[in-house]
Amino acid sequence: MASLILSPAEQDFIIRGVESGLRADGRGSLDRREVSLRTGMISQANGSARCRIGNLGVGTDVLVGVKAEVNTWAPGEPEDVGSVVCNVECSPSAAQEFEGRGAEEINVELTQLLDRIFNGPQSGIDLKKLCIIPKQAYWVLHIDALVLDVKGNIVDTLVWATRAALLSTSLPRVVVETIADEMGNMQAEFDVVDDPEDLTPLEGTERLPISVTFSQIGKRYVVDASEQEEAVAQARITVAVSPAMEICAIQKGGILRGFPPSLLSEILQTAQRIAREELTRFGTHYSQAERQLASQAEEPNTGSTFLVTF
Amino acid sequence: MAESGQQVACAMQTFERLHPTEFQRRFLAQNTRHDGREFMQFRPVQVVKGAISTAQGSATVRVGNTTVVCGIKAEVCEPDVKRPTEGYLATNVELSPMCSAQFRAGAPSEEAQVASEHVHRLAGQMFDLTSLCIESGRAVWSLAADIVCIKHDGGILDAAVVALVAALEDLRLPKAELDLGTGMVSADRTMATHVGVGKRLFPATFALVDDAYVVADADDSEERMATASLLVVHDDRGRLVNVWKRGGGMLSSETIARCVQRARERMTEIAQTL
Amino acid sequence: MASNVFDRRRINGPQRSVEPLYTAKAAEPFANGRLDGRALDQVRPIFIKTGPLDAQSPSASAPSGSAYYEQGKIRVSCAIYGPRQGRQSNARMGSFDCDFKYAPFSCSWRLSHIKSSDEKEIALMLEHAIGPAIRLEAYPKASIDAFVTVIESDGKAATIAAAINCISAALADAGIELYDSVAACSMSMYGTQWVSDCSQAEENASTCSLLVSRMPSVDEITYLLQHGKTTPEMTTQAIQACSNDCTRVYAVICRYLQATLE
Amino acid sequence: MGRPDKREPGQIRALHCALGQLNRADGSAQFSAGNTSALCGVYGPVDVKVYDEKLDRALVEVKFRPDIGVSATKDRWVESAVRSTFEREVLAHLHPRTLVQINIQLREGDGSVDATVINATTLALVDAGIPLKSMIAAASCVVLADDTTAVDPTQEEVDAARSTHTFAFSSSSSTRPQSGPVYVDSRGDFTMDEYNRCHDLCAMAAERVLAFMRTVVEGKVTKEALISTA
Amino acid sequence: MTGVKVVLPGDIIDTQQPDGDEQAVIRLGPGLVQASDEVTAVTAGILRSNSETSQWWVVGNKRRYVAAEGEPVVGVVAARHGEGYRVDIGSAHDALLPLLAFEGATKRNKPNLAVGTAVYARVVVANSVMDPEIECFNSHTGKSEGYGELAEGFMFKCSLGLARRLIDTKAPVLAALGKGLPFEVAVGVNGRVWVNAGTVQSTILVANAIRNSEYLDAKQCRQMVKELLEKQ
Repeated sequence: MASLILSPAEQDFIIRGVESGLRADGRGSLDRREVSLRTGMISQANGSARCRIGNLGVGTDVLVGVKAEVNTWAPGEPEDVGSVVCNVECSPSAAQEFEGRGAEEINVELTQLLDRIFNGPQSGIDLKKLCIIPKQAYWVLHIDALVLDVKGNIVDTLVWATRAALLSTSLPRVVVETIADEMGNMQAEFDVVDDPEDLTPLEGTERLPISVTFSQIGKRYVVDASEQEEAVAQARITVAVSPAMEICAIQKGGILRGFPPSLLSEILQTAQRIAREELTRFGTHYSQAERQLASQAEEPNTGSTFLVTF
Repeated sequence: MAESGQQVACAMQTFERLHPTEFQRRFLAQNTRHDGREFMQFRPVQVVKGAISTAQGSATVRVGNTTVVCGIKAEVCEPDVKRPTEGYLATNVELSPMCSAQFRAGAPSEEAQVASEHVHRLAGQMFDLTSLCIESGRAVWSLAADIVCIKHDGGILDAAVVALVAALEDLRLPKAELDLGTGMVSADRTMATHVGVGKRLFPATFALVDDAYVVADADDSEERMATASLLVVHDDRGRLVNVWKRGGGMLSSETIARCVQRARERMTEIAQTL
Repeated sequence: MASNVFDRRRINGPQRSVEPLYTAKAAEPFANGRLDGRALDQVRPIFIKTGPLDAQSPSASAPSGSAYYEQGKIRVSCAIYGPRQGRQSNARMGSFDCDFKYAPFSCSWRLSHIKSSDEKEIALMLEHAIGPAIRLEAYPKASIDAFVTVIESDGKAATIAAAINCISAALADAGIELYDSVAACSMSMYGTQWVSDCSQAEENASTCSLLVSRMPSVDEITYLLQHGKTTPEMTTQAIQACSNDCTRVYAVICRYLQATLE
Repeated sequence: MGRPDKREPGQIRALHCALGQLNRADGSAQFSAGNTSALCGVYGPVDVKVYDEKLDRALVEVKFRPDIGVSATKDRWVESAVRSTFEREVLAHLHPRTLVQINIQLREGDGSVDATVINATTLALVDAGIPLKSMIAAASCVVLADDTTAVDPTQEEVDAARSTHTFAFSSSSSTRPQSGPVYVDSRGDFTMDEYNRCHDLCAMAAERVLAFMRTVVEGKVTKEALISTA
Repeated sequence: MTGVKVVLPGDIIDTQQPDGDEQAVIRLGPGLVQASDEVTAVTAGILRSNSETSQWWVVGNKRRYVAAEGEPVVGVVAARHGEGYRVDIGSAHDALLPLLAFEGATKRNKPNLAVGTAVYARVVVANSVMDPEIECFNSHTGKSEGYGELAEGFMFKCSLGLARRLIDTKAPVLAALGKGLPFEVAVGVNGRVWVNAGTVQSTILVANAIRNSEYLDAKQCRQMVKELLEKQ
């Protein structure tokens, strides 16, 4: 996804810089750019968030909406679980080459990556809890992400936004009652309580993983590569880590080079360390913001969105 | 000596690359073919049945270098109201860029579509769709027979038809019952039975190369310079099922009759391998 | 395959068709050992053949290299075209593109003819896994295309690994300049135990799968994919074990390639 | 047993043809045999996409639209049949780097569609003044359950038939008897002598079609001639 | 009328003159080709021959123009290039009209034709392998000889057969119209006719008259024109 072309001189400058632990924007090799998160942006969605990673208000920008729908069970489908459906779209506003079918490949890649991290037990979301009545009805979580701007490191931005969106997701309450029909065999029925106040937050969100993406530049690697750095990166590796410090997914990208195993094990450890810090930062900021929101909640039409920056 | 032999071989290859048509003509003028066959000689056929475990029926067929794999997937569906006892058999020929550079990735080329259509028409004449009935008007088997070309070196229709016949003979459908209550079909893999083809088909293709020479079972390089092609299909009773002549090149009625005769002999060759 | 999309370029079956409910239960994997009686770290027997699709006589339509690869039930066929005229005419490096297709009958479920996003992503994976091995700078302005068709699959991760091995054999057959041939292998976790090269049934029962492809003689991991959750220790352990398997697969491929040269 | 429409076994249905009905096309013909009717419009020689430009000859392209339903593989099949029949009949080398496009719309299909389509195409090409080696006329016939044969069958007869046969002949073949049919499609369940019987029947029928074509074209040409030489 | 022989594609032509000698070299015109040792027609039309020059050709009607050298055509400027204009003359490929192929055109003052302008030109290069080339003057005399831009007026299409008949100076319809009202006309054998009769009404009248004359003989033409003029 290296959109911009750099002159050999620029490339050389960046590579040497990284190898001697310096980066063009003054960061250390393991520092992130400024991250800003906003949740509850889409009133129609059950949960939504917008994440921007980048300094001075310019950076990679992703908007994620989570919409829950009730599906009726069809034969052939698993009996007692709900499902998660991911979809990522790169808007042409992000980069010129995304126009027309240009974004197809990267859409597929990101969609599959998101699915790999958030669809299944590794995400911490308990799919069994999304089942309403076995063999009858279940919840489907549609996670739709829109990439609005690309300035390097789409993957982390995407994962962070999705994580926040899921944290802010709450489902309407469902009442299930079983009644016996004339034949005397029990029939389960349900109805969805249509009350914007009466919502239950999604379960298992405290186990949601976070991702750290490394880019190999020269002999070293950096976290949260900028657009220029990605243009010279030989390979990319994304590691998703859960709060319990489990590895939830690893994916390597980049057609140019591979990783020496030594570097790899180092990366895995670094990934955990960074993830631990960031998870705590993420957590604290998020809960603070939530408290603010709660306090604001009394006054009408403050628009339920809030901003976290760190 | 071997050295010079290699040089000759190399020179020949260059000549063939530069003037493929002329290259072929040299052979044909000598009453032989570039692969050493006689004009009316077919390539050997190999059939391997039931190689693929993920398909209910399958067969791999090689005609010379041309290789196709036919796999049949069985699902259940409701029959057409007009034909309550008939199942479905959809035959598709896949010509991917893997088998030859003349095909592009993506939607099927015209050649692939025509091949699919022709095989489908032949299948309709040999296979009895009522043998796919589970419960009249309620449930029937729907067979998807996909013929994937692994290597394309001419005579694709012949290979495809033989592969389809072999795969259908290999096809084993599980014992299926319709639960009238739920309308669901349950099937028991352990009690699978052969459906059997109505009648076997034995195809044979002939080509008029360079408007002058009638050759049997042309390969890719010969098909490229063919001006007419003739497909003759017999059934196992030795009766004709299909005679299909295309291309502007002229084949006299006598020639066609001769080809039909030769096709009958080919029939036994294929029958042995099946 | 609940509803079949009508495709006017193909012969269509009924609008809607479903698999019947199979009453007979599939055997429980790992109930006592592995279904096929393999050792836990044992890779299925491998069969390679290079050049099955190559032309006997020089013709433009034949691929420049090809390979047929079997690993247990898995059968993969691959053709390499190129180096040939690339798309962008002023590229400093050659481009390498993969096209990956499951034959409609190659999986235990029926696949539609239209390419799924799954297949598209696998194509990307293959490019990322093989790309590092090709000396693309040796082929400016050119493009190298690999077309892979899965004739039969048995375990998704294992099939991808097989595809990778098949391509690198085909590349060697095509005489493309490589740093080293890539060998790939997959593992799945069952309980707390890593199991090499899992079949579909085994994969379904597992909670986490890992795919590693590497260039042993350069000692570089060209591709790495973990799907599912484990502890970091388990991951590192698995990567190690998988790398070893890769080396074994690599040995098989190399032995074959050497044999073809003699 | 007689035929539903009281025809003799060797009798073809009433032929009708109108030339140059489409005034946008370079040449067009509507050809009908009984209810079966096809409209064919020809453009050519026109400019061709660089992608499929042939340096030594014109590209012949065929588009077929069925009377009902969306176009599907069966229509591709007809297209390739028509193209393979005319590709070498058109003197394509006279107009290199161009395109001859043949568009066929089936008006109504009531048996022996392929033959009607081929006949319509011949006349449209002649009307467009595309250089042709010769005229091509097609006819089809069926072998019924009781071994009787019927030329130019209706759909009813086709459905009841044990085998159907379609032959196309070139007008020059009358002068060169040794040359056989240009196009053959025989399908069903039949023997070689049944095939030969149908071949001869269709050959005769095609002769009649050819004669009809000649009168049609002569009519058009002389009409113009009379004026120009008045 | 007698002597009119209609030929169809594939018909074999007997080129033997009743009194002609064997050695006479036969020259074949449009619509005829030599296949092996016999001459066959490839297009439908009327077989014509000239026994003195022993030329043979077929006269048929067409809608699509195929450029032939020396023929006058009416074209429409489709695009402008550095070295000349691309002109649509209704044949498979656009014709090239060099900037200097105009009367009195020099490097300095070239004619400036907008896209969409109608021009009357003569085909100078026409063969199957090259795109046709046309010019708006006689390259030998350097005089325009009536060729050039067609300002004002009205252009319409007709069959090639009609166009060829109109070229004939004693074309009945033009003659009849000439008696009735003044107008200028440029006939291209590519089936395009340009007319200008000052006022719009009369221009349209002329155009219609020519269009109607497609299937009318001389007498009918005069009648038709007379009626039109009366109506006006």
